[in-house]
Amino acid sequence: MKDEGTQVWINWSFAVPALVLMGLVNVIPIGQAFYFADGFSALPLDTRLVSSLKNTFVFTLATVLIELVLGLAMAMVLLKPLPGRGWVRAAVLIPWALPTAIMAMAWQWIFNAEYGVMGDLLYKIGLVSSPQIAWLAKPGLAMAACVLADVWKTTPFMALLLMSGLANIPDELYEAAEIDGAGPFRQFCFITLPLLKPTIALAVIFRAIQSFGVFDLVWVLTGGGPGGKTQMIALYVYDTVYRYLDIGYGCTLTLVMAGCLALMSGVVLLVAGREEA
Amino acid sequence: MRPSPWARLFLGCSVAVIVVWSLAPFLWQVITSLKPPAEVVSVPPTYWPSSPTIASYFKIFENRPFGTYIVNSFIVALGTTVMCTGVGTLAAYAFARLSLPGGKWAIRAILLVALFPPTILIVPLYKLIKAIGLLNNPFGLILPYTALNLPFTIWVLMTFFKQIPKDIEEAAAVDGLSRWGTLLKIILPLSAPAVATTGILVFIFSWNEFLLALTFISRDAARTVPVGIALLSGVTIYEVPWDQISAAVVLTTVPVVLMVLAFQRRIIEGLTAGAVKG
Amino acid sequence: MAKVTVKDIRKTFGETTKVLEGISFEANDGEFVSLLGPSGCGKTTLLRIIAGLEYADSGEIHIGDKEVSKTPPKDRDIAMVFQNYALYPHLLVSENIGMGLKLRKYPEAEIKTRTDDAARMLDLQPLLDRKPAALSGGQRQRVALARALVRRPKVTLLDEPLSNLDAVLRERTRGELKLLFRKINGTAIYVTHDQVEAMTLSDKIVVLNKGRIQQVGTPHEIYHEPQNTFVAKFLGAPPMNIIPAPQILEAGFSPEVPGEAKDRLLGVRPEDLNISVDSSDGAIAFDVTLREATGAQTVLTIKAGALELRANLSGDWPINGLKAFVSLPADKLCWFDASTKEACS
Amino acid sequence: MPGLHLPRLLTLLCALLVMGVFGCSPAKESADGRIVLRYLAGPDVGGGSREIIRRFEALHPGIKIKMVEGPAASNIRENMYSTSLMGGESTYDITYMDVVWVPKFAAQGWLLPLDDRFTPEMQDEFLPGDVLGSIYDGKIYRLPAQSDAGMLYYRKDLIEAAGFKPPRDWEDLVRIAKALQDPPKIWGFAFQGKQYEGLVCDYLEFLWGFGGRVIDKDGKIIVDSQEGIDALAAMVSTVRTHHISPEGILTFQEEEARHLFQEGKAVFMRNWPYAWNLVNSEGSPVKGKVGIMPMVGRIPGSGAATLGGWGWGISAYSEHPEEAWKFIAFATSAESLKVSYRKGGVIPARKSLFKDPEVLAKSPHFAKLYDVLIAARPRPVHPMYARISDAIQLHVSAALAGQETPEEAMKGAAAEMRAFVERK
Repeated sequence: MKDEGTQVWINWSFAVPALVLMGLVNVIPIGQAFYFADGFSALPLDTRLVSSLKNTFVFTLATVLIELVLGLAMAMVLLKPLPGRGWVRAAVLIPWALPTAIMAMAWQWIFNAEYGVMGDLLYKIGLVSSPQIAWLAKPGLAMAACVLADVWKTTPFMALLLMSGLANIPDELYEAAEIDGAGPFRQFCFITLPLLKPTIALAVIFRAIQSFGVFDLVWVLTGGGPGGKTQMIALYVYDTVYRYLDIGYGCTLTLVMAGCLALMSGVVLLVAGREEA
Repeated sequence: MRPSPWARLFLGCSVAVIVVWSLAPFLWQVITSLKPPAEVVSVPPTYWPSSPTIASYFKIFENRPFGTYIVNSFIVALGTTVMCTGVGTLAAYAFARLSLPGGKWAIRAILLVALFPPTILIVPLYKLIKAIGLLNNPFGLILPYTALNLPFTIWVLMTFFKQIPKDIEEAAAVDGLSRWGTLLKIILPLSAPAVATTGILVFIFSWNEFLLALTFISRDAARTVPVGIALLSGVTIYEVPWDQISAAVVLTTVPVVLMVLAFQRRIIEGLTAGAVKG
Repeated sequence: MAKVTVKDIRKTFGETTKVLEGISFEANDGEFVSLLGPSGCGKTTLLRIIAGLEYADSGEIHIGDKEVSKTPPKDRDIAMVFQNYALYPHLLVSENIGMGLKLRKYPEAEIKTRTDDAARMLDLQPLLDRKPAALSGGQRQRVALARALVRRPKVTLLDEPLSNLDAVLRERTRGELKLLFRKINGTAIYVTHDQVEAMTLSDKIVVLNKGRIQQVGTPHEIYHEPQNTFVAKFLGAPPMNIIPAPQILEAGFSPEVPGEAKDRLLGVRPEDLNISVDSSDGAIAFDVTLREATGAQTVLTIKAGALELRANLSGDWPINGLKAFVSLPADKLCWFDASTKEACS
Repeated sequence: MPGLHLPRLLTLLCALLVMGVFGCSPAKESADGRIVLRYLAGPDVGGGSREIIRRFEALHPGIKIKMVEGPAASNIRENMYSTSLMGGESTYDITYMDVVWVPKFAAQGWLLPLDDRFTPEMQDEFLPGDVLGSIYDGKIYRLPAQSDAGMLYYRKDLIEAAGFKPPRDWEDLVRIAKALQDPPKIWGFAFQGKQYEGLVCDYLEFLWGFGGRVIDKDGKIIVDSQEGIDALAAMVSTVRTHHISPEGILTFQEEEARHLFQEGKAVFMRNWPYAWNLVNSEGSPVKGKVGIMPMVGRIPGSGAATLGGWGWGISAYSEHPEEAWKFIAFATSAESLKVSYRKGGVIPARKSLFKDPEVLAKSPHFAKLYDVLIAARPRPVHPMYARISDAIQLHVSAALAGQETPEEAMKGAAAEMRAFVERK
């Protein structure tokens, strides 16, 4: 046995490759963000910041909530023994497997006012009176289209995470509940949800982080339009840094963004009622 | 619990809905890829190509070295997956099981790092990758992809490792396994579902990443699929060649589906083996 | 097989929680030694220190002629059976059993023979190709045992291996365990809080309480010559009667008290009391306040003035026997110091 | 994970890493000792650029030109250049730039001034707008290669059949469009209404046509003048009051407009010259039925065109500016521009080619196109142009969507510009 100090070093050495990598790739740039941040006085006057934050919050809230519900349903269905379950699971993962930047183009085509299949389908079903629906031209619809495309893409991510959580809930608990006379709904409320809480918290935090930083999808699908109604904070940061070449203010915006995320994660952890660390 | 016929019907319908929901936009790509270019923009859209053709699949290979792109994407995605799960497993194990003074703070720092959007990282990363001479090199992508996926990987694996009973590890120590051996022969196989799950997610992330791949790779021979698809061109620079893009999307999704199918057995096995109880 | 020597082991958790305060004992070659004590007495920690899963703050462990205090578990040539068995869920039963051998690079063929031997010894042959999840509790326990024995280690360490079994299975397995260890004649250290297991299985018992050794001895010595009141009370059901000597004298008994009566406690096992329905010479009359018959035995709670005793006699006690006449067995009395609670010989 | 040996795998990865580091470092000189110059451009449709490079390399055996083909979307290429130049490194010796990048890149000091090489006499040989757009703060940074300007496409056949003449001003256009349209079968007017750079080009044509400007001579923001508001009101009226444009116009880029027009579903279209060859291609329903003219304004003759177009610059970080100059001078020679024109239909930035008999024989419309190009105006030349553009995009789009009145929109855009543009 090595003495305790050495042992601690050896233990830390397991984490070293990961820490070094993240240090190089994440921490240095983040440090630079703090160092270069500038133009704080412009923040309160920045109407575009306010509106993009608002849009991003709406987008994040909508996508994460819908994905959570759909993902949970999906996960529960996919855990049931089914013939051809492997294929079903692979099929479900396909949306996640398609490149966002490319799929966003496809969505643009699907939502196209003239040639789009979405309008045509709804028209054929009889839900709308004209196949020409300018999805991406109307603020509400454009946001809905972004949400739909994102939900479609990332629900499998959610489902996969929740599936591993669900699989860890012992069957005996359900059996016990059944003996106690709890129906499926009560079983869900009193066993599934509470026991899944840590997994849900984890999934929601990571999804919220991704969703809050949404970039490619909206960039390609709407470019932030119409009238800036789908302008997201990450697009704004990107524009500030790469188009306006205003790195200082871009860093400031990033810090604002990270602050919002920290706040959101805090809320999720608080709601989930326990910290995983 | 024997499901009633109604329950079975409900389950069947749910599965059908889920599969249709997941596949429909993709199938639309398949159909589009089989249409001749002119039909792609027809109004109203046709739901089946009037004269199906696979010309677009040949066109993408004429237009661009797609075979090379696919190989590159594979190298990058596989490299990232191996590196990320490898490095992530080590770290997660250390944080979950070894005595690390200050480990709790490190974990919080890792989560904090995940809060910063990758968009902002591009310029400093570009400088870094340039400085170590990895532009146009698959490792120029593997390194940042790995780092970007590490917080998530570590978090998931750590949660899973914590659930494995400690005395199994002790039994391994008595049996003669070192820390390494325990990690490789006991912890990893037991965590196969978690490792496979994160592996799939990381693989797909790396397969799809666009911005970094676009910025760090300028040599055509080193490019990856999503950038390659964005480079497909029509007759003019304004024209978007939908038929080819659809064909490329379909074509490049196939390897991912195969990958998922391969991994997916592990997930089922792992999840249904009664896992780590008793 | 080898002798295990434990020398002055001390262990503190955190800043102040003293778990072990200077433990020393020996397990001779081929001996079956139990570490017995109530929960929290430090017995499991002691076992883990012997195994090398934890390290003592000070003190030495010798296995055979080797000082192993700083050796990792794998190099101590020990085997261990865990309370929850700790089988590898992802491996087959045969692989579970053979793991230790494989890691020590035994040839395939030998691993096979030894695994089969161990499996035969424990009736596991039909289960070799299953995974632990497909086994019952008793079967898992036997796999854990086989995994330990197959290595023919210098020492086998067992951490309450029977505690997760039901009563019937526990008793049967206890018997099997005894036969098994007698057959292989291996050194074993066995942690338990169950006195019956300790008594029946062991060649030697180490009684622990609050991190200190209370007594080391054969089951017979532990039972009949307890060195202090803790050991006296911890073993035996119902436990030994321990009464201050003055109270005994007051009740009319007249044993030969070594030393001052006020400094002494008298210990007498319930089954050693001479008790009868009929009065006889020198016997003191007691009121029977409670009679608990289990068929083979009857436990009586009897009272004379302030003095209350429990007596255990084989066979029956008449229902209408409201008086009991008791005399003390002069050769089976234990005396303890009233202040130190230690035995005085 | 049986069979998978992690330490061995990690060793392998490390080995690969080391190999990668030493194997793939981008060399400034190719193996045969030639100087390598790189530039980034869109997909080389038609292969014109490759042809020019081949010719150049044959002439200069000591220089190798590497064209990095980037995505067709020019904003992505702009960011790729920015990323590299921000890093202060010389991946790209030569920059192939949109006219609007010039002030931004030049203000950052990323470009080499070309005044001593690109003399005023030489400048005279190019279209004036393209030259003007290449100048920032009195210095010239770009050698124009490709010219581009917005113009009005119209359905000659429909207009003539109904007894109209091509529109003389904006009101005229609205009147004809309303008379001829029959939505959703055929719409009056198609343009670019998505929130992106193209929207600014379209708006500027309205703005100039209505006598307005974004920035006055002293650098003050005047986009919220009455002219600016009227121009936007006219633009908005197409969707909101006159309904001569479909609601989906808010998602239209060049190709959406072109498809609509080409399928015979629009009477007028504002677009770039590239659409000409396509709408007149084999199988196009409107082949031979299309006319072009400069965009109309508030009064006859006030129409303006937004200048697009591409040209060459030299990176300030290049180690071989002399060789770079040789190449860009070669690439903008009349001969080379003709190659681009022949292979990819690229509109040349040199005046002489519009009088070239071979060109005119193949593209008779170049005569009319020349009038458009010669009058085309560059977008505001300002280092913060991207901010200005985004403010216009956002508020014009909001006005088109009916979320803001034209006045609110222009006031909002101006306020945003003042907050950030004048801050710098």
